[in-house]
Amino acid sequence: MRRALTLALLILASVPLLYAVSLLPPVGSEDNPTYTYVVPHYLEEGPEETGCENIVTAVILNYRGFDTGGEVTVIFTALMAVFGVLLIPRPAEKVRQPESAVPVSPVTLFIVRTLAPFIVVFSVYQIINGHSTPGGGFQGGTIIGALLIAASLVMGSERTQRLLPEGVRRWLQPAAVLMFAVVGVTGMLLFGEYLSYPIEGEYLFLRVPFLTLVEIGIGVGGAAIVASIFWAMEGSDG
Amino acid sequence: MEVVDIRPLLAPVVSLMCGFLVFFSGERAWWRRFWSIAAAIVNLGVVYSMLPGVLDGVIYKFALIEFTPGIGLAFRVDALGMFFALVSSSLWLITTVYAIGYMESEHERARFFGFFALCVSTTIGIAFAENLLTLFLFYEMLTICTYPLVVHEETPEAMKAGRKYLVYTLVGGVFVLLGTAVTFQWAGTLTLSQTGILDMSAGRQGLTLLFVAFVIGFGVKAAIMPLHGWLPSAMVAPAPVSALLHAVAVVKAGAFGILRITFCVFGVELLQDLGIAIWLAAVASFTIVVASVIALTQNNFKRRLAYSTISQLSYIVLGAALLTPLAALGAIVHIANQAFQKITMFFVAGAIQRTTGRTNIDELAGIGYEMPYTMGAFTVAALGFIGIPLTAGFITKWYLSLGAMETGHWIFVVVLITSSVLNAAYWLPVIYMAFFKVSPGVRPHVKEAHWTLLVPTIVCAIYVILLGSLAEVPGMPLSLARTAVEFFFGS
Amino acid sequence: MSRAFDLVLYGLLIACALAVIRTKDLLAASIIFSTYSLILCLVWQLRGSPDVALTEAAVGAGVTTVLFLVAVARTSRRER
Amino acid sequence: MRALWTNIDYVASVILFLIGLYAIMVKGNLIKKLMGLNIMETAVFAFVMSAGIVTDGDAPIMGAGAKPPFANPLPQGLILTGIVVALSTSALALSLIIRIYRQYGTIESDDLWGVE
Amino acid sequence: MGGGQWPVVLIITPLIGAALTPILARRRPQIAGYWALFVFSIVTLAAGVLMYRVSTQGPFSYYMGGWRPPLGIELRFDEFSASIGVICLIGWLSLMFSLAYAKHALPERRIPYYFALVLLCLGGMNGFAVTGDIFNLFVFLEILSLSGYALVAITGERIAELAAFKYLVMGAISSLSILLAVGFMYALTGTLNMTDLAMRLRDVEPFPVAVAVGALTLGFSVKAALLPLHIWLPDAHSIAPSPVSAILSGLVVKIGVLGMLRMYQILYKAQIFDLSALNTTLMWLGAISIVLGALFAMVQEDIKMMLAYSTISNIGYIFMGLGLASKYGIIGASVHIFNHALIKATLFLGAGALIHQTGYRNLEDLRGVGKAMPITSAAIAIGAISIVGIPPTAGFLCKWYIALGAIEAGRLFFAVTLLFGALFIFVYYIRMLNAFYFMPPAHPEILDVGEAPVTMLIPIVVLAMLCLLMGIFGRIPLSFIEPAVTNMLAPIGG
Repeated sequence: MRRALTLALLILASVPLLYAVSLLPPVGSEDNPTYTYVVPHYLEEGPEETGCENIVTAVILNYRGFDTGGEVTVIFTALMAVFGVLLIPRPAEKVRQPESAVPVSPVTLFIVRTLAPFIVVFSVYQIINGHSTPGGGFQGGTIIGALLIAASLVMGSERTQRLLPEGVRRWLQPAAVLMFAVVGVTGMLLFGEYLSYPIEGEYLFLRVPFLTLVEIGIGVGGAAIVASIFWAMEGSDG
Repeated sequence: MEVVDIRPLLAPVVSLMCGFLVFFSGERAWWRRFWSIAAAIVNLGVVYSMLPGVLDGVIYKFALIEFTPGIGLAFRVDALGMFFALVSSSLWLITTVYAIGYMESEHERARFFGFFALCVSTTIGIAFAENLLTLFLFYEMLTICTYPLVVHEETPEAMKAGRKYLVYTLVGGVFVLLGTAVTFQWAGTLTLSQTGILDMSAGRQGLTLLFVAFVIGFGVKAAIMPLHGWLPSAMVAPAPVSALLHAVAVVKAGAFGILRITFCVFGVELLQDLGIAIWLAAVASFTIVVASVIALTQNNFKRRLAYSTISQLSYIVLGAALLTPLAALGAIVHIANQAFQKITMFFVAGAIQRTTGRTNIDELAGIGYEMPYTMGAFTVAALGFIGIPLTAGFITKWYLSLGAMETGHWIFVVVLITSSVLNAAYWLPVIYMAFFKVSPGVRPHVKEAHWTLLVPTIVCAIYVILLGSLAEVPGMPLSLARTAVEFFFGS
Repeated sequence: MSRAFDLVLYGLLIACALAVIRTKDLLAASIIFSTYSLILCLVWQLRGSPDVALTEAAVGAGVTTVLFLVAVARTSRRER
Repeated sequence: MRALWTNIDYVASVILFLIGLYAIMVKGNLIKKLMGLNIMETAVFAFVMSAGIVTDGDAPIMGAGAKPPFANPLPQGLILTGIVVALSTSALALSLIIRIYRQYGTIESDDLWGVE
Repeated sequence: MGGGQWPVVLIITPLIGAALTPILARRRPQIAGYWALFVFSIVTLAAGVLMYRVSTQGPFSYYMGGWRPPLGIELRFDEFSASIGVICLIGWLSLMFSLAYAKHALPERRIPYYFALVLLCLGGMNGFAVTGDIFNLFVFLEILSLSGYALVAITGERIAELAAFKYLVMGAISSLSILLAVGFMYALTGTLNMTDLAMRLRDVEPFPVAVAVGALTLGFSVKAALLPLHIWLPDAHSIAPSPVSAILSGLVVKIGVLGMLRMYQILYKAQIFDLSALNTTLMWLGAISIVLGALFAMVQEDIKMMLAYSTISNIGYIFMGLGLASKYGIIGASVHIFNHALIKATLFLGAGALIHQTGYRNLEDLRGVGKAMPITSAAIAIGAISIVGIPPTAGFLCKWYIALGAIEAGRLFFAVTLLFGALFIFVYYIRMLNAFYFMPPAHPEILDVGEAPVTMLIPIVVLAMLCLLMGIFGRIPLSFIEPAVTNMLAPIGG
């Protein structure tokens, strides 16, 4: 009954949606307003104005850097939320997990151990080179975070957390938000507005380092947050 | 002549402040009494200080704040407002003295006296309101401030009465607000300083509906039948509350509202064109007669008083609805006359209850010997209600009858006479019972009420006679009422 | 990229989505969801969006799936 | 109809959107609801991305040898943010689910309404 | 543009403050509260400066990163952005209230996260209120929603998590439908800036825009808990910690309304199609919300549950005002956004103090508390009178304007519904006041509980005062709102 009703409702809703969709500008055409209005400026002036060859990075870090600042705040909020919801008073029943939740085969262990350095190098490359190649801070950070998660699965969370003691983690978690603030405020003091980067003039050399700093912040923060969320949910941190 | 003066604002605000001070005095009896009396005296002083000016035709006004252009909190003292304020604040002082004696052994006295002061302040606000919004504002505040007084006993019966009271009066408030909003939309102003702000351009039907909405809104407090249901139940309140609020402040606020609507918002001419006032007059007549008949059947002293109040209030409404100068004069002057008469009676009822514990009329046999002064005052008030010359009630009846004759509708004169007869029918037995019927074998001995209860009662009774015998002396309420009527009828 | 291939991918996506809904075993559903993300990742890559594709792979197929798995492990595996 | 065909990318995302919504509304298992939510999210992302599709567009990276047409970078930037938002929502929701399970021992909404 | 950097202070400070909270409070969680209060004081100062600027110099913009729209993100400070004032005010007072509350009601380990989340939520709202970019709007919406979901669950009491999950699912659907609408608008125009959007929406297909408007309305009315979409609200708002309830009920639901106002701003300017169908729908939903919300509230025993349903009722007022689409209607709705926030915060904080001191939540159990906690109870009484719209309190003006708007639009029926709806509301508030003041206590020991701690009392008293003052000095918010509404309606000759 409920299914049928829902289905009917959704089909009813689909009619205007599909009709509306059919009236949108045709997908893929280069004459679409999406492609003719703001984007040409990004594509033509982007590398010049922002120092990023990767225009996506130019958009997310420079033109619409504020959005990305919001984005890292969102994930930081998620971390706070997860902590707030999950963490229970310390002395209470602390469920001591076995060293690793699942018995792990030596093969997996070997693979993770061997691949880890390569993965780290790859992520760091992504983070640092985000302005000119695909990928960037968040992607790299997430991959490192995923690596930490994998390590926790293989070696157990306790041992992995020793790589990143709680005192350090606390500083790394808000790294992205803080780095944005630092770079943003520096930009504000030097070049006028929050999150502005030099377009010309004597400080031009600062532009790429600044972008890289932000990328590093996002990467570090992202990795720490992703891993911390995992640990909190897994129950080893609480 | 209009003068900007702070006093119209001062009158309600100062007493309001004193009201709050009463709250803070808590159980410290001396301070509580001091602030209660001080509030009443200050209020009376401020109001009286404007009387000479108003009699000379001066109009005091004060605009406090504006919400949007044309709508704001503003005060204005004209003759009608002055009249109402004068009655309320004089009686407030008297009632406060009475209440101090009456409430001696009650609980929550700070709350009682605090809200008592707030109620009268808001009543003064109603009297001095410059526009409909200000009027509505104080009208609603009055509703809220009265509620704690009605439920003062905190018994289930009191709570029920309180609920009934709120439902009736708040629904009435909604109608007033609705009417106010519509009036603003049509007239573009809400001022009460003219003789009619609406005109025919809004359409006959719409205006009729608007008038009905206002009459319902104010009629609830004025206890026009069938909107009177709350008043008898509200009699569970302590006697001073019933006296001041349900004989003077609250119910008169409703009647005052109807006067304002009739004369200041619609105006005599418009209402004559519309021809709806006559229906209001009909309803009022119905109320006068039927409420009196019901009063006959009531055995509880205060409930009989309540139905008598309902009946008497409709005199005012009737006077307004007849739309002639003399009837209007009767209506306005009845605000004072009915107030003094009815408050005397309530004081008596309260004094008897406090002193002897009796609340029903059939228990009153021989009470005239036990409490001769009290019952003497009662007799004066009762004669006033019947309309015997030289009492205040006569003045009212006289002008109302003249006004009714002016309209040519003799039926209203008949109503007034019927009412007098009915009044006699339900008050005279009480007097008979008190003075001429002594329970066999019991030798009553004099046991008068405490002086704080007795003095206010007698003062009021004396006033009833003064109002009736010296009505034409300048400075008495009648002259003020004349000024008001002259303004409304433009002569 | 050809239109036909597009259609195939969309078909796969919808199929995966339906499979996620219909599978009663939550562990399996999580894995199918991961597949769904990977297909999506392919779609982004084909549209010249390597950045989004990378993110989708790392976040959608990677982290989100792991979190789902943790949650399934901490609660119950079967849906009623 | 023809327009629908041209805009088949939008159509696909609308269908995915509705599938996700269906899962949220019908499924009783909280994790399933969340999966439905995730499908909805990706559907909206696909929708926004479709607005930026350029036929045969290359990645908008202006290295040596890059030649137009380039793909539209703006929706990509938006969706990057969107994906992170989706991850955050999922993380919080899963934490809540874990807590709910710890307290009531079930994550079937039919059983949970009785708990309230 | 030489405008100083206050906008940055406004938006960034709470986020940085939140980021630092867990670090600073690592050793001593109680510090978190004072830190958050300090941080938010700075934000409030910034909001004050910005509002002053708006009122003296008129609307202005701040361009993030120096990129002019449509390239970059614009922060737009106009009259509707003045809602940052009320956000900061209530946020600050709620934070202050939280100091004592959190110590008592929360597990100690969660306290830093609690304050971080409150800061994030408030910061998100500030961002939402001032941003001029529809995608940025979505981002801030997510910040504030996520922290809101978590704050509902943070006590871990009874059904807190369930309520939070329900809230999360509904909230996420609404966010997605808003994002979908953003997608539609972007596909049609290629811009994300609101001002720009209004220009460019003029000559596009109207039907997709209509669908987008539908999706936006749906999304925002879920956030605002308009009636058929309200199911998440009562549980969430009653189970949350009281200061959070104040924020959620006073501010977060208003974010939905603010979103609607922004949408209307764009639509009136774009004049793309006739809005009367939408308006009529909103009007009716508003009317139904008022009446049903009040009826539901009447049968509640839990004081916070009652307040939660009353929020639904009051949201009905606002939507009705919006739907009337007459000048006074919209003014009334906008003023009610402000005033209801004040009133509901008073009530929720007051209720929180009562619960904190007595440990009871039900009206029956709270009898006689008026004598034990006179100040708190008096504040609640003022709030109650105010929300019913008895003059001269803040609630009256809104009622008056919306009623006037209804009559202006020639819809007397709605004026009647509105005013009688207020009566319904009064019926349940009078139950509350009766219990507090006029009934013998059910638990005699309640007479011995003392007044709430001073950090709780100050916010309550300040808010109660404001409820009164805003009624008497109703001109102040109006001076902001009236020009804005006049501007907004100018294109349709309102």
